Amino acid sequence: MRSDNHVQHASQALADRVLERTGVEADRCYQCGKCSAGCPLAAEMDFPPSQIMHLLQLREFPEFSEMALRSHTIWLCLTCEICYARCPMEIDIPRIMDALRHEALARNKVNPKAKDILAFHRAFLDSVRTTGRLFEMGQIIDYKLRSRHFLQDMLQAPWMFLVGKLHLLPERVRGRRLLGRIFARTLKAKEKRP
Amino acid sequence: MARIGVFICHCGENISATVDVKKVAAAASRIPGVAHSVEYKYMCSDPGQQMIKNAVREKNLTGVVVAACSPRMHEPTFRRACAEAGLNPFLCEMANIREHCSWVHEKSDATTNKAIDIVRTLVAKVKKNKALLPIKVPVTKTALVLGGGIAGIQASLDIANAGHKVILVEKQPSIGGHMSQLSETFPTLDCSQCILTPRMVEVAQHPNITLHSYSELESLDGFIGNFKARIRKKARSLDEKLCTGCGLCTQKCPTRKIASEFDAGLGLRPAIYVPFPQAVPNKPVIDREHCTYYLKGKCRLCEKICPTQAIRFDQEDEILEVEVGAVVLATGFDIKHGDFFPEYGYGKYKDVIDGLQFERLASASGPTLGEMRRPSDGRVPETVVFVACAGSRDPAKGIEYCSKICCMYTAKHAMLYKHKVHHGRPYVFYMDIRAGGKMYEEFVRRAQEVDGVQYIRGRVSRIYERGGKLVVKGADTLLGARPMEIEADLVVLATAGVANAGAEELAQKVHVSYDPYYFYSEAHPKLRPVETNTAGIFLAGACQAPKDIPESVAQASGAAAKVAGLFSQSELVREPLIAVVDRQAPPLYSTCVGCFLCQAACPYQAIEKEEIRGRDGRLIKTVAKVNPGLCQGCGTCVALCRSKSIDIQGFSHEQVYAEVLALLNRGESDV
Amino acid sequence: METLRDKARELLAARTVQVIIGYGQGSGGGARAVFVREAAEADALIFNEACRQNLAVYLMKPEVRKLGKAALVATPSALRTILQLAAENQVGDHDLLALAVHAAGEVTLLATLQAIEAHVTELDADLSAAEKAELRKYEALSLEQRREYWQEQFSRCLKCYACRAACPLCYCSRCTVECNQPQWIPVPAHDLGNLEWNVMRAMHLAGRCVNCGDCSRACPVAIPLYLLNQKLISDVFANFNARSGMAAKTDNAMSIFKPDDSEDFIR
Amino acid sequence: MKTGFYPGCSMKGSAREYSESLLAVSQALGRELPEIPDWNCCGATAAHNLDRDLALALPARILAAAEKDGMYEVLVPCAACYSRLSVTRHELLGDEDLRRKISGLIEADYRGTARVLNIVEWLGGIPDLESKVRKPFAHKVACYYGCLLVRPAGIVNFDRPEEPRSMDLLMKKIGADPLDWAFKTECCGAGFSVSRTDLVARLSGLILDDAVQRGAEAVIVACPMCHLNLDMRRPNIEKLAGKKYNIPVIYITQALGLAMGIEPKKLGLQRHKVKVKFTQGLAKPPAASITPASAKPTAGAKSASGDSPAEAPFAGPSAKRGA
Amino acid sequence: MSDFNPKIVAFVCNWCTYAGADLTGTSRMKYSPQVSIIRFPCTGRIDFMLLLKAFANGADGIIVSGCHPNDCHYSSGNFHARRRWIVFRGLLDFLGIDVRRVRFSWVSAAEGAKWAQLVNDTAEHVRQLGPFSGYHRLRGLGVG
Repeated sequence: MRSDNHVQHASQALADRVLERTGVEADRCYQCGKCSAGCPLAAEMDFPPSQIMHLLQLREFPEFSEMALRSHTIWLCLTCEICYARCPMEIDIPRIMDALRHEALARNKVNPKAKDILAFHRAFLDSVRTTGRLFEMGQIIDYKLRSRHFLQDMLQAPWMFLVGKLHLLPERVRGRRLLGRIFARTLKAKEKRP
Repeated sequence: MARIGVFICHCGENISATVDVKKVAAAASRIPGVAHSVEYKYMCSDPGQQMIKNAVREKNLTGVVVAACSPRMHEPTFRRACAEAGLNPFLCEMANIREHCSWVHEKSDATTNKAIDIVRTLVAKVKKNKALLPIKVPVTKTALVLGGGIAGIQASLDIANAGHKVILVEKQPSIGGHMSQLSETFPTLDCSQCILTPRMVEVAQHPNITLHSYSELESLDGFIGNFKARIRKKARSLDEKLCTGCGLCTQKCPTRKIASEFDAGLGLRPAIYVPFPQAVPNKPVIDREHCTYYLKGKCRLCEKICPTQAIRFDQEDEILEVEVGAVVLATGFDIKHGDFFPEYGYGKYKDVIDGLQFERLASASGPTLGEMRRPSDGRVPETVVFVACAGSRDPAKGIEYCSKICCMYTAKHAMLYKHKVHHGRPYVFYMDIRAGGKMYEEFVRRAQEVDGVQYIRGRVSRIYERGGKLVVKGADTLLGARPMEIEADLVVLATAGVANAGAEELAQKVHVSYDPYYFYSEAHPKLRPVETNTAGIFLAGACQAPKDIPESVAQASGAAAKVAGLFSQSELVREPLIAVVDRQAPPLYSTCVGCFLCQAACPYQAIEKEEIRGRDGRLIKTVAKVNPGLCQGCGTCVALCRSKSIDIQGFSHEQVYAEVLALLNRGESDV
Repeated sequence: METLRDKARELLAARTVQVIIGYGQGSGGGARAVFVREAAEADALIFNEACRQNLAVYLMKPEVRKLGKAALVATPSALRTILQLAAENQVGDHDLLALAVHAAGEVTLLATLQAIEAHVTELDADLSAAEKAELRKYEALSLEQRREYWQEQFSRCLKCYACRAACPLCYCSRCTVECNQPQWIPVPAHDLGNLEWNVMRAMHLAGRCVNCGDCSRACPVAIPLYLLNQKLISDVFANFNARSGMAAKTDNAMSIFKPDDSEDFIR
Repeated sequence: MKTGFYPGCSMKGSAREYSESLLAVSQALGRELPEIPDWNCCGATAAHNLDRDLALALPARILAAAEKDGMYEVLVPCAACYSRLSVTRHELLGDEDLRRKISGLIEADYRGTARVLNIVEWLGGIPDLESKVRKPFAHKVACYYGCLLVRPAGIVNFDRPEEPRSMDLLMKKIGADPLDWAFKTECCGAGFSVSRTDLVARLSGLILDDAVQRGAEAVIVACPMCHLNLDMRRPNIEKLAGKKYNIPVIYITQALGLAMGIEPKKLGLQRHKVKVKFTQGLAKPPAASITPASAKPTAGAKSASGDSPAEAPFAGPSAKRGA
Repeated sequence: MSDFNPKIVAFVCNWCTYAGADLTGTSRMKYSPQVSIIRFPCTGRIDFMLLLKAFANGADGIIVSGCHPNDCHYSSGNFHARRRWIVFRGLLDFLGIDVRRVRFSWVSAAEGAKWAQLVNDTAEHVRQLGPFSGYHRLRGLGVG
């Protein structure tokens, strides 16, 4: 890990890569903490949003950038946009969170606690990739396989089926092959599957 | 033909150690137009000056060049010497062969040659110098002070005590400003009104001060020493001379439920009112927007009961014209109002109040008579949250700058609350504590250590009401930015200090510049903090930037000292190094074509339009004219003028052109 | 053309204006300025592709001003000149109105400076692509090549000041050239004086020139003066985001500043 | 000039009743809502969490298809989809290089001509909605906007990010009494419905609790995700809170449909986890109650407007002082 | 080239750079004697024609220096000057006149050392560029 840090340090600081990709300056943050105060999940986070900003700001300490990248926070972020709406410096924190997630994925540095969340996202996108739309039934089965939470919501599915909310067969989009190509050129091209 | 005298100084050995002064004197004597050239050990000594004086008289010199130290050092000395010998002082120039030559180069021919170059350059310049007379501007020794808060009061009293007349104009019905609304003042916790009201009374009684309350500046023309101001005295609906201030009308007025401005909306007042009991002047005013008579055409109760028949419903605004020599702007500040913080519920929840409202709650003269009770239900608040930086340092919803006074008054508020509600729990959410000032840090420490105010470092995200409590959602960034919630009974926002709503309009009326936040700009951020860029207009107090009381008072006294200095002579004498626009005989009148590109460039609004008219009054042309009272002599207009119709005395086109040529062309004087 | 003549007749007949400054038939198929003062003479007015001169130059001539309020047959450059002159306090609404002419032959009467402003806002005030390309061509030359090029160009200069006479914005009653205390520009036509004159002329038009091109057309020795003007137009816009002749009441780019103007060359 | 309709995946499944009620209402209003041809999933949270290009390409393909079909605006009733489509349009219109790149990915030229509308915007644009009301929806409601309808303000440009009121105004039009409450724009847990049910239970619980405390009879929503979390996750919420909440969660279109007199069944009300009792003619207020608690609305729950000076609290001492 | 002593004229404002150069003197710092100063009230006063005149009369290099932004004694003269130099430099460069021979700087009254450095740097720089004979020749003078 050490050597890896040095590589990162030698190239470009994480904050600068984020800036380049999103145009959002974490450096504007002056640590007022208003984002953390309003974040619905700050209490569950290892580093509430204001601290993520500070980890990025201290670019001369690559180990701090690493902490941001490996944080549980970036995966807990719900993109509810409340931090951005209230930030006195108008920092688009949700966009920074997006960029950090992408970076963590590409560098294989996803926090282990985020595995369920990630499994859900992957199951979701797999469903979209194959059918063009979300096939809820398929996704849930896929998610269960990935997360190994087989018993979760055992009672929910039959009820959904009963009230007509769950279809057993997916709807398929005609432009599926194009969607396949879009996935191939985007997510699949960049992601290193674990 | 020019007869120039050149006087070369050895400056002990400071010059002669590296420059061959004899050679310089010899070279100078060969410069065409030089009638006299000598060197001497100490030119600035009495014998040295005497040499110059003698030579001026004996050799009938038309110009003098003293080759010695920097003109920034001794130019006044030598110009005075010339003047004493009967030569116009502006015909004397200094060639700086010490700081710019002997001290910075080694002893060599090159150094001596450079000294000769410098002398030749200044000789060329002085040949083109013209005799100039100092500019004299008459001064009207009356000051106009705009704004009757503590800064305006202090400035008025200081100027008046220096023996000059003051016209003090206050927009509100009474002087006193924001300070009169405050409860106690930091860091001493003395009662604001106790220290302010004696000053207010002094203003009212001072023989040198004319107070126009409930009045506003209508316009200001003229320049330093010679301003003409028009003041609008708004109709009070009252004959002030007859009114004794008995207060009967204010007691009997049937319209009583108007939010009191003085109590920051927390108390009520009648339609005819005196803003507060200690008001100066203690004469009521009718609020025509709420008075039943003005709204519905009947009532006139006050008129009927007034024992001196002082009520005048048909009174109209009056315009006064006054002549003043100086203006002090002391128009103060305001706090940011309105619902600019929807997430804090300011304006929505009655128990979310601003700092000024808290002052009224804490004030013994306030709507609760000093008892700590919250606005919604009058209960004593058990938990109070103070939010610092509510709008300050907040480019998104408020202002970018730090309002400076909030850290201190928030500590004071928390303290006052704790003193009044001993079992109460005060919390302060803050970002940084800025307590630079005499006894300020100690004061904040006292709030924390002695009074047990809980300081939490973080900004509040949201405030909402739940079951009669205000839920304050914050985080402590010193504890890992963990979110926290406090159920408060009262929330006090330290709302940002901002410029007055009318600040921009007033600045344009009096031609002073202002910053992007509409605070007035000082002439120099460090060295001329009480002057504006318009000569004769000075600044005092929070109209320049948010300030606390001691700072406002200090600046007011500074402004007063500037005014008193200006008024110390009946004429303002200035060096004539100013720009002038060319004037010619008819039919040209001036080479100026009146494009006025110079006007926008002038930092001092010194360029005016002059209409040249024929005998029949017909407009012949409009040309630029430099107001000698305002011009400071920077010469920006000179370099901008295409037709070279503006020139600057002392650095004229001819002078600087001659310098360039002389510096680069070594003539016969060359060695 | 008939529209133009009709408008002119109308304006003169109603005494709205005392003179129409327009184009008339010149020799050899060219156009020349004509001053029509009677409705009956309106047929002398023409408008075709030969009519390129910026007639606004006549607005500043005392003998033309004496004639009274003028209606100016105005090309886009002339319209911008009018606004620039207004911004420099030289003309006002009471002095003139403009007959904006279009290639297709329509004529728009612009009775006030405000109307001219509105009209001009619609025009593309930027240098054309070809003009930009030409500037870039010269900028791409080496310093030495540029020096040689301009030295060669200026060496032809006769100091006849035809460029000055043609320029509607060179209206000073005393040009700096005529100053002799000090003598800013040497009288004889030698290389140094020629350079100094041309630098000064260009600098005095910085932030003012509307790129009508009349200076170059007037030059008897065909010095491409327009290049200097366009260089400054381009620099003034790039650095100060300012264009001349777009508004009747505005501060000149060279009279004002921004605290954050570029200073990468200042150390 | 037609308005297209982007249902999004949930409205075909778990939020079927939202779609049913919307179509029933639009039909009754005489407004056609053609679906965007061969639409695909917008990618939702998953796409923007994992890949930016993908997160832009999926919505871009949808919008490009709408444009191609001649739609000048697109109604996106799901707030989450609305957000993704709005963000995509905003970003691609603001960055020509990006627009070209994404157009390349979707093999179609996305131009950005079609406006993206949310449900409240669309309903707000229907003139004289009041006249369509047959049975005023006379209930105390808590309008729940959630996150993405109003945020980020610079992108959606709709209502205001704090204390929004557009939905409340709509509810007033159909005869409802929208309450002033504190959780209009707090997050329900959004996309964590499945992966972090624990967090959803906590966040959604807070929302329900406040609505109930203030005496709301129903929570009105405009987002399938919010509905899912507040309704279908009710057992999880109640388990965590240790108390029962009977308050139903109703789509804005369902409330409107009821007011317009549309049959409840057509509005899909039977598909809710928490039964909507208004439909059974049980109009005994208050319909919502909590256990254990008194659902008495607190005095301060209503907007404490201080406009009228007559309400100034300290009239007594002030008046005395004047004397 | 090594025995070439360039002639450099410095146009400076009275309040910052002139005073800064005085400080260089009072601090006894040494610099190249090829530079001589002409004093102006403000950089805003400096006419671009004077720069041309300096070159025409044999200057090989020019220094123009005044107060730093926001420190101008007249509050904005230096800002006006800066705008003028932006345009003027562009024009000179376009005409093939080597603008490297004109050094613009801000030197405050406290920057005595900076003044010495500026003079030495400029002198060295101009020395390397050589005599400005191309320009001087225009007048028909053979000045070197």
